[in-house]
Amino acid sequence: MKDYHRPQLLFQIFILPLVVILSLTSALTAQEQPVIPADSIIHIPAPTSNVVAVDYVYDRGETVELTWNLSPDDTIGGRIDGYELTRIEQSTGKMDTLEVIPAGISYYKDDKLTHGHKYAYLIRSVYFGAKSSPVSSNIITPSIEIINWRLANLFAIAFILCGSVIYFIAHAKKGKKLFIRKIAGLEAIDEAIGRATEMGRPILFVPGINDMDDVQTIAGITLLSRVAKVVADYDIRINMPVSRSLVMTTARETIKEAYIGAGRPDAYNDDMVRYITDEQFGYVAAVDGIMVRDKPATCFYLGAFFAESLILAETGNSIGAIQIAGTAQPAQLPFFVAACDYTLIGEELFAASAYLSNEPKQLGSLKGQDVGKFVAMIAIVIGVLIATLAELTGSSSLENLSEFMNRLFTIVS
Amino acid sequence: MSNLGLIISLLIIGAGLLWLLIRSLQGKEVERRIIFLFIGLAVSVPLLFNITFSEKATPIVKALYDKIDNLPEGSNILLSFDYGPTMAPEVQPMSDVLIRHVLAKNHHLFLMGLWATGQSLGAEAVDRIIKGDFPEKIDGIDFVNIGYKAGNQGVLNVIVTDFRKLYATDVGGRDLDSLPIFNGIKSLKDMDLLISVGGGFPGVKEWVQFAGDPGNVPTGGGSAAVSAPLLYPYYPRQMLGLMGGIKGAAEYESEFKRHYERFKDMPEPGVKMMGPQTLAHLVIMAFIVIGNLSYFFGKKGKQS
Amino acid sequence: MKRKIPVLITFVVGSVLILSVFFPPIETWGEDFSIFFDIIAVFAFFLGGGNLLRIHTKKAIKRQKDWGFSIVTVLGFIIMLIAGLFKVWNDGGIAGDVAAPGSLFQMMYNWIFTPLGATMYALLAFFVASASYRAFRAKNVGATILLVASFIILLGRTPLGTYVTGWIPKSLSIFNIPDLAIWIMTAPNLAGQRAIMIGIALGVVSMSLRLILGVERTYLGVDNE
Amino acid sequence: MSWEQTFGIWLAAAFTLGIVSFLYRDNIFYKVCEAIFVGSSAGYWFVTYFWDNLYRKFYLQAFDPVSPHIAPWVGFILGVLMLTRLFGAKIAWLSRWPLAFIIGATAGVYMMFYFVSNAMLQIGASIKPVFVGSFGDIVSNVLIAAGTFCGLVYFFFSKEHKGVFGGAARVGIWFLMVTFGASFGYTVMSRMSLMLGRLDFLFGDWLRLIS
Repeated sequence: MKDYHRPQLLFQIFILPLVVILSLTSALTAQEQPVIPADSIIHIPAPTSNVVAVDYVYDRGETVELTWNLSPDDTIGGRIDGYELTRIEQSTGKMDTLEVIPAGISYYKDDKLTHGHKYAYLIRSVYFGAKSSPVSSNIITPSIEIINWRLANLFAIAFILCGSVIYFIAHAKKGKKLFIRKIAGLEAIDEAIGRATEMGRPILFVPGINDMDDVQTIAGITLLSRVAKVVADYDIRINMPVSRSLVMTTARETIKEAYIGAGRPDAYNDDMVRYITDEQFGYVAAVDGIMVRDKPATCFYLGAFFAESLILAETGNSIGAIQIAGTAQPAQLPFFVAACDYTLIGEELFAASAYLSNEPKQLGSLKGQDVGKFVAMIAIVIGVLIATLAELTGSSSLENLSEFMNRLFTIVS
Repeated sequence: MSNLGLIISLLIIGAGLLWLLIRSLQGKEVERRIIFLFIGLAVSVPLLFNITFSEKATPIVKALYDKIDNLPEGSNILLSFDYGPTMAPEVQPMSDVLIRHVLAKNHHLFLMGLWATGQSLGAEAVDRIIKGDFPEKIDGIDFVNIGYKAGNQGVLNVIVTDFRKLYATDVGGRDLDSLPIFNGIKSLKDMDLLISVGGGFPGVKEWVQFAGDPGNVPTGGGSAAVSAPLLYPYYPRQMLGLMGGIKGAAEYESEFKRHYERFKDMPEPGVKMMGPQTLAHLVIMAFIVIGNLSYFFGKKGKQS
Repeated sequence: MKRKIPVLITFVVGSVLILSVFFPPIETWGEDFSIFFDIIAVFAFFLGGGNLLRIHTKKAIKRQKDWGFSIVTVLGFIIMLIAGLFKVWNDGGIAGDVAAPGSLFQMMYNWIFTPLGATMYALLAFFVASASYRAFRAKNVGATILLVASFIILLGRTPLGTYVTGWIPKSLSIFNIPDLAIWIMTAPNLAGQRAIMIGIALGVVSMSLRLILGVERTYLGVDNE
Repeated sequence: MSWEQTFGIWLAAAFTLGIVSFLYRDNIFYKVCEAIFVGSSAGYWFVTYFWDNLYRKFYLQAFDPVSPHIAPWVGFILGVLMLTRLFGAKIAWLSRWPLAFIIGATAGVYMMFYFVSNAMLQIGASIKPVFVGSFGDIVSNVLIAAGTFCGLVYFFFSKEHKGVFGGAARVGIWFLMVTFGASFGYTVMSRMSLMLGRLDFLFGDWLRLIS
């Protein structure tokens, strides 16, 4: 261990002389640098060499990669701070100093370029303000590539998955009925609506607090259309407070259509859906108020939920409502599972509307996503097996295979 | 006076829970408002009467504590401030107690930051803790603050082989070579322990991956509760110990106070903030137990 | 015609954006969409805000139940609009930052919004308690597992956990509650999270394809074509 | 303390108590707080949308004196189409176009986003050797791999949960339950901190009972 048991002695033999040297040098140089090592006054770091600029491929022609050899001074404890990069736009001669790259690093990615223009780079080694003579790179023109081959693995896997979904949708057209297992929360929808009819109380539908640019909200709206159909048939009051104007518009369209479908367009009323506020907790405060005042018999929470999930579910429980929830926010699922009667967990939320529609095409898409799941499971099993065997046997071919599996699921951006 | 209030409140809570249990077993409906009242009391009573609970360090915290305690005096320990003011209430107690512990053990303390905000938080800690509790410690000999350098984990990549490539001076502008504490210190590899306190990027994870692992230096940390689960997988092989959230800080404070008589009056923000938390957790666990007892033994059919 | 065009728009826009990921010249179109969306959302707000005003003024005029509160709501809305759109008490005038310190808009934010929002959020603590009292019952295997897992984690977050199992020797430290809690978070919890996340991804893919291909078009109200 | 600060603290305290009173039951104080919150926050968001989206993202871009952009006009036109529903059924159907645009774009963007961040990365993270490290590590690794597998079995829709398959699905749901239980227990502390924050305000800033 490096110990200083005698700081005083140390001070005398080490610091004092140093302080003297330092004060002398600073008096001599009087630069703005507060402290300059004694030997640096005249030291100009050695320049770099072999500066190479290469176009970064598969991009929009905005990026160039720059590499260089470290300066001979760039050793451990060496007298160099870093490398100052300057970019020169060839047509205008405009020079931009980029930044000083710390010593020890010999790579830079410049992603603020315009494609088709010509650029060159200058690199100077820097040490306490002293700069070496610049070393120039080759002239480079970043180009646009049409296809990003780096994502070929993503394309292949997405192609298999989408292909299977599309295949089963198309396949279903021929009228073949597919088996789909029962989903408890969905079986309960009719029962829950029936209860509202018996009790003569309204239904509350909450489509989450995100806007239409969240696919969970869209899933909630597609489920609304199934719920609204039953509601229209039984002539129950539906109350739908929303926190986004676009959701309001879409939900109105959806419910109206359900009433038209049920042959009672006159029973529809725009006030079934009303906008509250975009503010998360303001919306929650209002929905809580609606719950205790209206006492709905059934509450649906289908969409994107955040911290409000438990506030809503517990208030709903206190008024004795049947509650059916569904979200793909993993962090909120525990609260819904604990506090609601039925919860559609993640994937079930997206599958729900297809399941309820009972159309062969929609059910086909569920079959297709099962194939995707199967592929994922097989990939995990095989991948784990190969990786484990490679680890145990040390076989290089297995290791290569394992490496390949890993690369297959890695996205390089 | 405050003790009386405390005893009365605890009695009320205890008796109330008992009443709740009996009532539940009889199968009677227990109103939500009573539950609300309990949890409200459980949080406000410790806050009003300043109730604290003596924490016992869990193994993951104890590991970090023991490491610092068992290193020979004069070991080199680096503490990185990887957080900003918003996260400070949760993680500042950790860096505070760590500084006290390291200096009380007469280790050498190196302060730095991978977050720009870390530099001033470090300087503030020096003023508040070291100048206050350890007036005898000398800047540059017993401790040093080398501050922040931009580059996130890139900084670690460099200083794991050589400090001086990035750091020429400490925050006071003094050349590292002029500081006795840096005598014989070339890189992070010369440290005996690396500790990162933070809760975002870069943070403990980056220290483990880019400094601890490649430099083969024991690494520990403190992190906000939300990011702690992401760090647990590194324990204990790559990360020797971790303080997770305010609870981790409280455990460390308790452990430290138990062994260091001199600091028995030091402020312990972690322990203080844990008082209401602990009581609330106990009450919630009591609810779960009561709920289940009434479910199994209570008169059936009343609740579901 | 009225119904085919929207389906066609969905199809074209959706497929182009999926493919844009693979083609660098158009790879930022997804980001452009979010700007379009933001602009559309403002126009939609005319409908939403209009709805808010209409419902509450109607309530006030007809003296329906709770009409007084409707007046408060409308007043709050209008005052906030005036404060923000005309930048009342804003040192920078109409060109200043809308949230400049000292402006009426910012003051209303600090005085009204922050306490109301924070308190509403804080109600969660109470609801966590009531949920754990009534919902965590060992009704079946699944519910029991949920209950036990959360109980161990809760126990691990109080000193009690350490006191109860602190005596367990180091070789069996996995049965030490705090360590057990960490293990639950890192092993079985991770497995469950992964399954949920992969499932969600597949669900979104399938749902998106149904929308893009026009198999699912209930949102357009085309069920009875 | 200035009168503004005092006023602000008293106002904030009144709002805090008003909201909390809802726990007892719905009452006039809560209703007042709710009305103020709803009205002013709706106004707040419109103001924010107006300046951020309409002014900054549209007006400043589209009417940039140097290089006016054309792209924001797409959003503008779609937005105007959105308003056609105000002008009668004759042209209201045009408002479906922006909706169709939004749904298509959301589906497209989200599909790839979720696929990359949820599916690819999680599958990739699962692929690693299980028989490494201590006995405890091996058990954990096997459990993680098996748990992920069984969890996915639970989500199968097109096969009945019977026999071995049903058994795996059951194990899968158990793993999900551990996940839910653990997340619940782990979040309790942060929820309590929120209440602590409000109580701290009431007892400290307002009543000055604690320092």
